[in-house]
Amino acid sequence: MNALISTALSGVVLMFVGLFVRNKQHIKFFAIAAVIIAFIANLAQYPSVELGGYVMYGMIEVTKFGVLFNAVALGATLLYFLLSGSEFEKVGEHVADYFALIFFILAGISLAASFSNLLMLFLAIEIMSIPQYILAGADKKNLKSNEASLKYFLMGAFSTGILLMGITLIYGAAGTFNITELGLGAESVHPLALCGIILMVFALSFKVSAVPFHFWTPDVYDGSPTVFTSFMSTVVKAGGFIAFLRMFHTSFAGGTISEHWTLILSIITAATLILGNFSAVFQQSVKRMLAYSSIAQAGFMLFAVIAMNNMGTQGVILYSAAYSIATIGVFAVLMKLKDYTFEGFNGLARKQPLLAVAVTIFLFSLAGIPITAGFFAKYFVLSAAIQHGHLLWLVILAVLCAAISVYYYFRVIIAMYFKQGDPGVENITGGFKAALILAIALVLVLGLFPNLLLCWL
Amino acid sequence: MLTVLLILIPFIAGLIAFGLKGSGPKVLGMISSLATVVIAIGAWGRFGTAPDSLNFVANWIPQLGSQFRVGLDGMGVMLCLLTAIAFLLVFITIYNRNYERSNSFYGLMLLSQAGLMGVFTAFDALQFYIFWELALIPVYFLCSLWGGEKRIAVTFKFFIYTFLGSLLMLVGIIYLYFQTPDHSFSWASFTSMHLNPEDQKWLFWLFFVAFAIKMPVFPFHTWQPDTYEQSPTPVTMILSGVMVKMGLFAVLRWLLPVIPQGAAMWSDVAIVLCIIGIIYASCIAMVQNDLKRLIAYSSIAHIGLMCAAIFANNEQSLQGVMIQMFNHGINIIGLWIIVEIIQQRLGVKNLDQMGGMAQKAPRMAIFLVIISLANIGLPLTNGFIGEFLMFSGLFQYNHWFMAFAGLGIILAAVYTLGMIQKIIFGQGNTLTDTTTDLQPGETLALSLVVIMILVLGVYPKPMLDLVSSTSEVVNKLF
Amino acid sequence: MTLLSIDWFFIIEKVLLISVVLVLSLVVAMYSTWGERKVAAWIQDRLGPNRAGPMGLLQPLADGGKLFFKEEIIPTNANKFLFILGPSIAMMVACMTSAVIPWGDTLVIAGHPVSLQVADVNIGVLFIFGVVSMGVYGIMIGGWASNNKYSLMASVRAASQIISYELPMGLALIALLMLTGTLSLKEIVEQQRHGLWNVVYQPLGFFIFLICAFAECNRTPFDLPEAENELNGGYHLEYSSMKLGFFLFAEYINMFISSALIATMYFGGYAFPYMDSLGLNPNMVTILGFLALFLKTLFFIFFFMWVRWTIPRFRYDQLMRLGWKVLIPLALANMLITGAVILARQH
Amino acid sequence: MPVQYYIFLSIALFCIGVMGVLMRRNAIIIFMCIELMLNAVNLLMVAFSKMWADAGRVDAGSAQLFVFFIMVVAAAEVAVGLAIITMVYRNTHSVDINILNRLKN
Amino acid sequence: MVYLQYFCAFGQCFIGKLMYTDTEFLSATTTPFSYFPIVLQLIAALGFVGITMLATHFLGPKRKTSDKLINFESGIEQKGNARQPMAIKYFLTAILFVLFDVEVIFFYPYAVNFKDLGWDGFMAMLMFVAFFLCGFIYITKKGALKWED
Repeated sequence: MNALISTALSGVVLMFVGLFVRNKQHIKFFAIAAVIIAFIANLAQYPSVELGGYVMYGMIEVTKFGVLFNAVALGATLLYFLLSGSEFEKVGEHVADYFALIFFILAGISLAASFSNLLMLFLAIEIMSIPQYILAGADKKNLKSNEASLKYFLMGAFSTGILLMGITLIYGAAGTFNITELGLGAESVHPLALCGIILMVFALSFKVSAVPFHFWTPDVYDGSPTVFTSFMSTVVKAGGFIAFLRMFHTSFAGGTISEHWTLILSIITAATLILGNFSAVFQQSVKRMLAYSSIAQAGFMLFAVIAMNNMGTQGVILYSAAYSIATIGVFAVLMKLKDYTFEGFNGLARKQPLLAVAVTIFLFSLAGIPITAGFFAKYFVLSAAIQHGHLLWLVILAVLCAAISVYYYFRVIIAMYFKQGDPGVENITGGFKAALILAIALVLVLGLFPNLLLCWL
Repeated sequence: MLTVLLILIPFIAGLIAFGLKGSGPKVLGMISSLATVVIAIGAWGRFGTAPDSLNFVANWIPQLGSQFRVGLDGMGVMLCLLTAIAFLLVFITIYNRNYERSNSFYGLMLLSQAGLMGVFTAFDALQFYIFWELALIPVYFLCSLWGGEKRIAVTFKFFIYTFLGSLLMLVGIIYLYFQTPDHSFSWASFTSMHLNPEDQKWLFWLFFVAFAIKMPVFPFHTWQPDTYEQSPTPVTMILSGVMVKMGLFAVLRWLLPVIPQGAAMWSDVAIVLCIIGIIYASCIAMVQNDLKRLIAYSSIAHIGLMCAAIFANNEQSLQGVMIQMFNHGINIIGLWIIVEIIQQRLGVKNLDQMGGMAQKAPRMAIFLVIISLANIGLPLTNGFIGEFLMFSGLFQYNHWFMAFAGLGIILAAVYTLGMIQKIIFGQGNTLTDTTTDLQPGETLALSLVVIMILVLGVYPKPMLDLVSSTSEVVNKLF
Repeated sequence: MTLLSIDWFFIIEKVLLISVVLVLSLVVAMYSTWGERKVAAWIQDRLGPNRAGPMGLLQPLADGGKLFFKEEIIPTNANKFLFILGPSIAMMVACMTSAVIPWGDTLVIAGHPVSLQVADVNIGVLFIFGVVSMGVYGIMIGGWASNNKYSLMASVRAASQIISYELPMGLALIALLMLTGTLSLKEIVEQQRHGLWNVVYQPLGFFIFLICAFAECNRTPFDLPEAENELNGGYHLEYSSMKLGFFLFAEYINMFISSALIATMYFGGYAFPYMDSLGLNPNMVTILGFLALFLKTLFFIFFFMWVRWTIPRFRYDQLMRLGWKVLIPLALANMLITGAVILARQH
Repeated sequence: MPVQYYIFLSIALFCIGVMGVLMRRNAIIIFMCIELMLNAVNLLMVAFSKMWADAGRVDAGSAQLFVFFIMVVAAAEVAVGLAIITMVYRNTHSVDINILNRLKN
Repeated sequence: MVYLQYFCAFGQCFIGKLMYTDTEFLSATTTPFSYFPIVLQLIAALGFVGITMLATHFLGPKRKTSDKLINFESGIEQKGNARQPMAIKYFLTAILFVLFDVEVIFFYPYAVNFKDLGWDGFMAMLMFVAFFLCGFIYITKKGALKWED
């Protein structure tokens, strides 16, 4: 709740900061300060929910889980600001507005982490989505950015329509918007609700870009200004998952019907994994590769949703953290390069060893190699699926896909370390290096001691 | 604590080495590997007197029931010793070489040593998995950075193979974890749970594929000859001397005791695969002209035999496998040292371009002959006792299997002797005429190898004593 | 034979009422043109129309007839369908607004109560809002379809202006709604019948509403969309014949309806002082009420004209600034003050 | 009127919207189709609200509240969406989504 | 299956209800039938507009010349298409209208229930107005409402 209020207010404040502060550096500092305040405010709420969540007017339910997820999202955003905050200036004039939009997205995410009413789910998803449409098109003169924005907008609005129809049909069947009372996994479900659920699953899959509702993702991620792609494909995506997870775990679980939802979703997951990974293999641009990899990673996060158990909840937190930090890191380095293709990385290890090491560790984390956070993230979601009991085929598939993912992640490493080249690199400041080291440390610490994060749950 | 030191020393030394310049890394590597040898020997001593003191447990991820749990049994002590010795030998051999970016080279070498030590000492499945992966990554970088022309593609293949295998193992580990009554990863919980045979049937393959890729067993071996050929020879030494033992070790530690019925169900299949591997690899080795590939294939054959012996599931064969793990490690490292020397002197790997080295480098020739014979398993060399035990174990299991595996011995003799003949006898050519004999460092390394070969060949009792307790445990649980 | 159970009386009654209202609107609109010219003449100290009939009273008929018989021109570049659609919508909307205005209380004819309101819906105010905002489509489509630069410019201006003034209008109404607590126009009138007129409580609200009504009807001083010296006649530049007539008519009907609405909402509608204490026949009271409303409406129509010939046209930026920066904050403040005062008086 | 009427009407409108989105190529028309979908939802939502209110649920008004929120969000989407379409139009002089295929490799 | 039932029900109700439009429904203000007169008026308005349009179409003379059918541009030759992008200001106004208008929507239910909600509701509304003003001040400061330039 604190996170929601503080981020929303920060957004408004930053809008006004943009009016009165001309220096873009200062705006960045404002944003960083605001996100730190939000982070602290969010944590300050932890003691009050430690023994059990509380519900506000049947709309929002603040739980430990929600607070923790907000902490992860805010932390990742802080890292993002530290690493890429100065890239905002390159996109366009309205730096403060971009920051403000990001804060609004964060408000949406914190709502997504704690909704207990379908209305709030809808609002959360919209608050997350609409600023993204703008951010995607922030580079106004760039046709690719334009296209990304338009595509994202049309697809996003379309999926919103579908989501709403789903919600309405469910409401028609159940007579309530409260997710704890819906009971969609029960023994029998009203036919209206059946249609509603399917529409809803589709729409949410859309938002988290699960196959076959992913087709907008690569184009949008590729076309958007890189600095925003970085945020969209990480924190925001995690926010989508948290909404999905809450919905699924509260309303869809328990009961015989829930197996059918699990089946639908596991097919979606399988498709996501296969398509995401195989497409990523064939990309020439690292940015686009990361776009597809984000689809593939979405497949892994879907495990947490399907499994509907405690392990999955922990997994999605850890996965969000690991995936966000690592991807933000890779993007931060990518933005420092002139050439976004794999060749652009050739010989980076010679020229900028720290950057190369950082990218290597982040990619290790994405691939799920031990002692990086990504390993435990994958571990938890796979565990969740195995614990579920009926998803072993999916787990094996996921493992095969993880091996494929190594292929495209390591192409970057190979380019950096084993190939000759002279990559064009922008000036690297000390602050950037420090932030990068912080990110590396986070990845490694979470990789060694995931309980540092999970002990809060 | 000794056990933890075995991991920590190379790990810290490795990290430090990245920051050093000039000959610093070299010296550091030497010191660190000497220290690990000393500690390993110390651990051996402790093992006789107070084996419990070698165990160390610390809390790690309490939510998961995973602990930092290291310990040493007989097999562990032996393999740690092998690892320590292997790295020492490697560092002695390459002491005079100057590698480009030697700090990274030594750093990565030491890190891989830390990983290996971790694998051999882990008594917690999750931790085992993590070390299993960690041992791989430095090797990947070593091969890709300092290897031959086709190194990038080849090592990539190697990496993906093993990574895929280990992920399958991870699935298996997680599955087993949920089956344990106390939700723990400890070896004790894993071995004490009651799995139903249906589960064991497929779980076996999750683990076996991972281990088979590492060993490698036919048909998972395709990465191996290429990687051995393309890797820088010091890395090949580690790969073939120690890393392949990870697979065997893992079968003994984590497969047989944990999934006994699964292993029993599939042991025939596994053995058949191994024997196919033995014969197939031996045949290819016979017609192989490339020195490195020849030894690589011979390694497949030897490992195949060991693996087959493991699945023969009796105490004799298990004991044989265990000491053969050590001995084969020593022998093959010896061989690779010589290969490294030849390659460095001649700059070629093709056997047809060699010959007459006996005249130019008599000392080397002697070493080569002794090590090769040990590798074939001639009596009074260390190879003999292990092979003997394995064959007798295999014989007890099934005569036919033994017969086919025995064919491997004969073929091994054929190609090994052929190799010796091609290298040191016959006419020299312009290339070999320039050869010089061993340098002091090389002599030292080879002498150590040969001493071990002879001593263990004549007096294998300490080794047998060391591993007998472990083989009993494994056999009992199996 | 379920068909027979339809309440034919009801339907006939409504049809009659609708016809009367529509005809009344048209006639008022027609004579507004005459009135406009007369008022203009009076203000400018000249005679105005005086040829056709006594005092030129037949002038509107002549004008109407002329419009019917004029050639219908549709430019080649225009989009024909939209070109016809534009004025049609404008006219339609103008005709629809009157549906919820209570023209009077209930008449009792042959024992049947006959309401002088076409439809007493409980969201009357919203209905008017909804329908009125459709009006902008007529102008916009008309301007766009003409494919004329002036027309397009004018229609864009008109659209901007109308939507801009809809905001303060809505906000002003909200203050009124806080007072009345209902959206039904009938009830609003009934409340005023038994109490004071709303303008007493809502002078500022009335003022804002009035200004917005001027803007919504594109009346001077806000007649930028047809500013002839800038735009050659505005969005209906390309129109001729009855299509032009529709645009013009629509404007006058809107003026009429706006006046009626202002009278209804702020000046008691058909209520007049002492209407319940005169002791007359209820039907008589109703008829008097209707006349009262009509008079009030006529006054406001006159006011519209008076303003037109008194105040010069705004500049566009002045217009927008007035709408956004003055009226919206004023309306908000009015709303908040109203709310606070009402709540304070409640306790 | 029974709620079925509304269900059918809404579903029909919704399907028209969906088909429009899938088949039309003009960004503005797609956008209008999306709005049609949202309005279909609004209608249905209100109908259901009435239905549940008749069935005696005291909280049935929340569905009408939902409609308000949908409207607001739709307005926000309109604002953003039209801005985006305008931006695209200014850069490409077209709002046909078919010509926007630069990103496809 | 269920939809089939719905369909049948729909059919029955359709025939039943439309034929049977009772006074009860027509006079009450809370049912959909209270809008019936509005429909009547709509039909009347449509009829009037349609008939007049048709009538004038046939009544007026038709003497079309190409010059007459050209768009009027103050007598000078026509240049280009009229449908050029307009100043972005108009568009911005439209968007701002959409945004602020929906905020106004929220005032309506509040205004109707305002007396029941009392001071609590007033405070909530005050907050809402504060946000409204935030947006308003923001756009003003951003210069969205500046027409002078």
